[in-house]
Amino acid sequence: MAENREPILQVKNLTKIYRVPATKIFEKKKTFIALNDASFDVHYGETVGLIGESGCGKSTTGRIIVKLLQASSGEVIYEGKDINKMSRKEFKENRTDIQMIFQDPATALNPQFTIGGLMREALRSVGIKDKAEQDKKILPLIAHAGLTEEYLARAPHELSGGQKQRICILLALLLDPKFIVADEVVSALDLSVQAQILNMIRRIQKEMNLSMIFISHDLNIIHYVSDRIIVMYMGEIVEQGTCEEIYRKGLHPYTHLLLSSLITLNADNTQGEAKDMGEIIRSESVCIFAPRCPKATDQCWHEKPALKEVEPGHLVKCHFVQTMEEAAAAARAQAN
Amino acid sequence: MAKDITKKKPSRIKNRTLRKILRNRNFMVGFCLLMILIIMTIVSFFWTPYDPNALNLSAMKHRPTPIAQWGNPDVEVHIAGTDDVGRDIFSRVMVSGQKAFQIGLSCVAMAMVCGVTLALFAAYFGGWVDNLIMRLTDAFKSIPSLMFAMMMAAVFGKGTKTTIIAITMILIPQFTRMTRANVLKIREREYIQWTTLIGMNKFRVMFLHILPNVLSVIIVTASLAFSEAVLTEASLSYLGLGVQAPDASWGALLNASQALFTIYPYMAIWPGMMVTIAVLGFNVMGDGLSELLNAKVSKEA
Amino acid sequence: MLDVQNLCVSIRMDEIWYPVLQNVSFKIDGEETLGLVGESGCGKSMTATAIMGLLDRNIKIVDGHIMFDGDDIAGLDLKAYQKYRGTGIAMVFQDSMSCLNPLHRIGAQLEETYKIHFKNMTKEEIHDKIVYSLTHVGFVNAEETMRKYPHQLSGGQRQRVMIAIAMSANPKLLIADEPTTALDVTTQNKILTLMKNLQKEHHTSILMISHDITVIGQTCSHVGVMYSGWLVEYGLSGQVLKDPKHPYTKALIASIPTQENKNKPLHEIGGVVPSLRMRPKTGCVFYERCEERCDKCKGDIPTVTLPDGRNVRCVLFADQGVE
Amino acid sequence: MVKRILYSILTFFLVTVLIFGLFLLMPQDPIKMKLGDEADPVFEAALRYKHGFTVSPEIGAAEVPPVTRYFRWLSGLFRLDLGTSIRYDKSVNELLSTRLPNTVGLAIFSFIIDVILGIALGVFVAKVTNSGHYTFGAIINILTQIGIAIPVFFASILWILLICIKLKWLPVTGFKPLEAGLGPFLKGLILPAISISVGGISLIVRYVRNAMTEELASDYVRCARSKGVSERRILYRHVLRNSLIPIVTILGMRLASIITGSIVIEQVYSVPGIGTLMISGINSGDCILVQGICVYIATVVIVTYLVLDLLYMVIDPRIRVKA
Repeated sequence: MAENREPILQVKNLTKIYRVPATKIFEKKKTFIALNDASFDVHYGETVGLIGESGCGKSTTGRIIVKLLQASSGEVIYEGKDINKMSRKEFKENRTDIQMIFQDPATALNPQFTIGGLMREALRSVGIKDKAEQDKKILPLIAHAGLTEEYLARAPHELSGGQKQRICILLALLLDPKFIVADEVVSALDLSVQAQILNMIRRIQKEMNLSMIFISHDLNIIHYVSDRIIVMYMGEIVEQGTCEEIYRKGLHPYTHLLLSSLITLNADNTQGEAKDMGEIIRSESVCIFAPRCPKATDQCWHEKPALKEVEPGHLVKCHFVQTMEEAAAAARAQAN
Repeated sequence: MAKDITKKKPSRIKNRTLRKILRNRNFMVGFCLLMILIIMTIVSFFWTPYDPNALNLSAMKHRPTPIAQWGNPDVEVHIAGTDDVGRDIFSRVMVSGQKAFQIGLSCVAMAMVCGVTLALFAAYFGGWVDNLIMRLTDAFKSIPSLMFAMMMAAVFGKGTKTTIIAITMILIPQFTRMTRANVLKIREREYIQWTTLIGMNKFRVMFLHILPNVLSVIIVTASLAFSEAVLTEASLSYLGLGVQAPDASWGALLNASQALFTIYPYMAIWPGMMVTIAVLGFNVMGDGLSELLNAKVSKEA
Repeated sequence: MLDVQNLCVSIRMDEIWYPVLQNVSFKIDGEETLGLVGESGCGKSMTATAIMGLLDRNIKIVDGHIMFDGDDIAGLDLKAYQKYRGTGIAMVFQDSMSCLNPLHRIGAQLEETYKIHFKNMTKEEIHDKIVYSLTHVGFVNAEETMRKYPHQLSGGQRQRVMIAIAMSANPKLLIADEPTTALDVTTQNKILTLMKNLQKEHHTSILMISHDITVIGQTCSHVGVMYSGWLVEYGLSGQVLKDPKHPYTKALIASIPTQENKNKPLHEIGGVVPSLRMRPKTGCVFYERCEERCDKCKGDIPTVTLPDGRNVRCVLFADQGVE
Repeated sequence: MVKRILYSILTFFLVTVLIFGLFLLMPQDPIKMKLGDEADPVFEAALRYKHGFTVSPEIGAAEVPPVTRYFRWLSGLFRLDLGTSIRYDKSVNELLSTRLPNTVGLAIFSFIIDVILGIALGVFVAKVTNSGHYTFGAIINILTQIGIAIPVFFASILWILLICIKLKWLPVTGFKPLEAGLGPFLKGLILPAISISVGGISLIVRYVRNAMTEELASDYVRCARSKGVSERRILYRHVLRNSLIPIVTILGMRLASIITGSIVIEQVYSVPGIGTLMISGINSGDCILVQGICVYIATVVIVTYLVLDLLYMVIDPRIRVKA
C-alpha cells in the first residue's frame, strides 16, 4: 500500500446528532448521537471495513461521506479538500468521484426504467448526452462484468437479487469513481449469490485501484474484503487497525465480544461473557462500553478513554491498553 | 386431491397484463357499469328518443310504457315516462350524462393538474412552502366538501361554472395530499438517493424519476375523485344550487321530481339510479385499479 | 416424535398451482435439533408453517403426512389443530416486532398461554409462572418487563419474550424460524445458547430454520439442506457440513468467506435460483447451476441413503445407496 | 400533543380566513339583494352600518376596510357572537339555537345507528369471512358498494317510497319539533336518520371488515395461533382492538359526512335545521348567516379531528410514546 502518499479521504471529528421529539408534554427536546467524534483515514487503493452492530453509526458515517446526510460537525476531506466547503463548481466536478452501493438492490433501481435507461440517465447527468458516446462507456463495462447487452433492455423486476446488485455496482462504476462506499452490499443476498458479488467487488477494486469503505455487520465478510478494519460501538470508533491486528491481536473488550460471537462452521466457539445491555450512558466522563464491559472498573465510569495508538495505525479506545510511548517507557523502566 | 387442484385449465389469453386486467373482478365490473353510461352519453349527442327540452303538454306525466307495448306503433313509447310538462324523462336522463361527464372530466383534470403540481412544489421546496400548502389542505379538509360547494354557490351564484370551480377546489387538496405523501415516501427510496449521488438535476429527478412512481396512486385517486365529483354535482343540483334549468342533470331532475315523486316515483328513480351507477362504477373501478396498480389509496389520507 | 413423510405443498398463483415443497421427509426425536438450511424461497419456512398448520389459504398440502406423536396432523382444520399447538408444537418467529401484539403488555401476552393451556391455575400461580419464565430467559427485572409494551424492548429482549411464550406450555417440539436473523451478532449467540439450555431442561426437540449455515452448524445435531423445494441432503450435521456430498451443499460451504481463504477468490455458484414458475418439472432442480451435472440428471433423481446414514438426492450417488 | 392542539388552532384561523376571504369575492351586494333597488337610502345606510359594512349610519359613509371587518368578525367569534343575519334581522346565534336541536338530534341519531349497526355488522362479516364463507363476503361487498354509491337524497326517496308509500308505516312529512316531546321528535327523525345511515353503515362495515381481515393476516395473529389461542379469542381479544384505529378514523370522517348529509336530507323531509337555514341564506345572499354556519360546522369538524387524534393515543401505546 502506498504509505507515503496523502490519504484519499480523511474523516475528522465527524459527529451526527439527531433531534428526537420529546415523549412527554413539557420535556426538553432530546438528542440522539448517531456518530460521535469519528476520525479516520482511507488511503488510495485501500479497503476499510466498518463493523459494528445495528445502530452503531456505521451507515451514518457512509452516508455523510457520500453527502446523503449532513454532519452536525466535523470534516470530510477528499483529496485535500473539505467536501462541505467546496465551491458549487468544485463539488459538481468531484461529485461522481465518490459513489455508493446500497444495501438492498430491490429498492436501489428505479422500477420505471430499464437497466440501460438508468445507465444512460447516469451518464446524462455528467454531461454525456450523445447516445453513441454513452454506448462507448456502457458496452465495455457490461462486457467486463460478464453480462450481455440484452440486460440493458430489461426492467429491474425481471432480474434476480444478485443480478440487480451487479447492476448497482456497474451503475456506481459507470461514472469512473475513485472512491466507493459499499453499505451492507451482500446482507440482502443469498449465500450462493453473495460469493459472486464479493468476488466481483474485489476484482474491480483491484483492477480499477478503487478506494473503498465496506460497511457490514458480518465479521467473516469484513475480514474477507478489508485491509483495515474500524470497529464501531454506539457511534464511536473503539478500535481501528489492520485485519490482522483486529482479528488476532484485538485489544478492546468490545472487539473481543464481537470476535467471540463469531460463529464458524468448523470451530465450536465458547461463549463470550458480556453483561446484559444496560442503559447506554452518553457522557463525556464515562466509557461508552462500560455498561456492558466485563472489565469495567471505577476508572471507566469516571473517565472517558481516549483513542490510544498501540502500534502505528492500531488505535484502541480503552483504559486498559498502553500507547506506544507508555509501552516503550514501561519497557525502559523494566529494563532499568 | 393432488390431481384436481393442480390441473386447472390455463386461460387462453396469453398476454399476462391483459389476463390480469380481465381477471380483476372489481375493475371489470366498474368498467362495464361506466361503459353503459359512457355509451349512453355518446349516443345522446346524436340521438335521443325525443327532444329532451321539448314541452309536450299532451303527454304530461305519462307513466313508463310497459315493455310489452314497446313495439306497438300506435303507442307513444316513453321508456321512463314523461315529466310534469311532458318532456321525455329517458331523453333527459341521457342528456344529463353529458353534464355529469363534462363536470366530472373538467373538474378531475383541472384538480389533478393543480393538485399534483402543488404537491410537487411542496415536496420539492420543502420548508415553509410545504408547510403552507399542507396547512391549507388541512383547512380545506375541515370544511365538508358539500358545504364548501354551497358557499361557492352563495358567492358566485348558482350554475354549472360555479359547480365546476367548487368541485375542482374540493378535489385539489385530495390530489395534493395523496401525491405529496407518496412523493415523500418515494423520495426516501434508495434509487432516488442514487440520483443525488450522481448529481442529477433536481427537476429531472422530480419529473422523470419520482413522478412516474406515484402515477399509479394518482390514477386511483382520479377514479375516486371522479365519483366524488359526480356525487357532489348531483347533491348540489338536487339542492337547486348546481346545474340550473333548462339544462338537465341527474341531480336537477331529482330536484324537479321532489314534489311529485310520491305519486310518480319513476320521475325520481331513473335519474337517481344513474347517479348511483356512476358513483358505483368509479368507486369499484378505483378499487380494481388500486389492486391492479398495487397502489393503496385511502380516502382519509 | 415428528415424522414428516413425503410432504408436498403447492401454492396458487394466478389460478395455477405450483409445487413449493416436493417429497420432503425427515424425522425429529428426543432432544434432537434438526436444522433446515437453504436460500430464500427454497421452502424451509414453508415446511415450518405446514407443520404448524398455519399455511395461507392459497397454499395447500397436496400429498404426504406429518406424523406428530403418532397422529397425522397434515391438513387438519384450525380447530382440530388447537389441540397440538402450544402444548405439542410451539413456534418462535423471525420478526419479533410484528409477532408480539403491539397493543398488549408483555405480561398479558404471556398470561394468555397459561390461561389457555392451564385452565385451573389461579391468578397468583400464573403470575409466579410468568415471573419465573421471564427470569429464566434472562430478564433481571421480570415484574417491570411484564408491564412493558413490545416496542419498549430491544430486538433481543423481544426474541427472548417470544421464546418464553413458546416454552410456557412445555411443548414437545419447538420450531424456530430464523430466530436470530434480525438480531445483532452479539445477541445472536445469547439467544442460541438460551435455546440450547432450555432444550436440555425441558427435553424439547427443536426444528431450527435458518439461511445461515454457520448458525445451523453451531446449534443442530441434524441438518437438512433444501434447494428449490427439495431436501437435497439430510443427515447428521457433523457429517453433512464437514464432508458434504451433494454438489449444492459442497458449493454452498465452499462459498462462505472465512479467515483462511482471505486472499483467494471465493467459490461461486453460477446462475440464479430458479423462480417458482421457472423450476424444471423433471430432473434435478440444481441441474442448471451444478458443476458435476451429467445427462442422467435430467431423468428421475433417486434419494439414496448412504452407508453413513445420510440421505442424498443426486444421481452421483445412485449406486452407493444402502437399504 | 401541544403541537397537535396548536395545529388545530392554526387550522381554525386558516378556515376563518378562507371563509371570510371567499365572501369578499362576492359580486352582489347582500344589502341591495334584501332591499331591492328602490329602497329608502337612509334605511339602507342604517342597515349597512348595523351589519358593520360602513363606519357610520350616514348615507355615503366610508366603508370599513375588509381587514378590520375580518378582525371584528373574528373577535366576535371568540365572544361566540356570529353577527346578525341580514335576511332575518336576527342574531345568527338566535337563529341557530332554534334550528340546532333538530340538526344535532338528526346527526346524533344517525351517528348512533351508524356506529352500532356498522361495527356490529362489520365484525360479523369479518367473522363469517374468516371462517371461509367467501360467497357471503362477496355479497356483502356488492351490497356495501351500492350502499356507499347511493346519494343520500336518492336513498331517502327510496325509503319514503318503501316505508311511507308502500308499507304506510310512517307519514311522509312527519317532522315534529322537540317541543312536541322527545318521542314524536325522534319518530319524525327516523326516516331522515336511516337515509343518512345507509352510506355510513356500508362504509363502516367495509372498513371494519377490511381492517379486521388485514389484522387477521398479520404476524402476531399467526403467532397467537401458534400459541394455541382459539379463533374466537383471536378475533375479539387481538384483532378487534388492534383494528380500532382505522375504525375510529372512519367514525370521525363519518361525522363530517353526516353533517353534509343532514344539510341535504333536511331539504327532503323539510326539517327546519341548519341545512335549510343555510340554503335560504345562500338564496338570499345573506353572507353573514352563511359565514356563521360554515365557521360553526368547520369548528365542529376540527374539534372532532383533534379528539380523534387524542383517541388514537388512548388506543395505541406506540403513539402515546411518540406524541
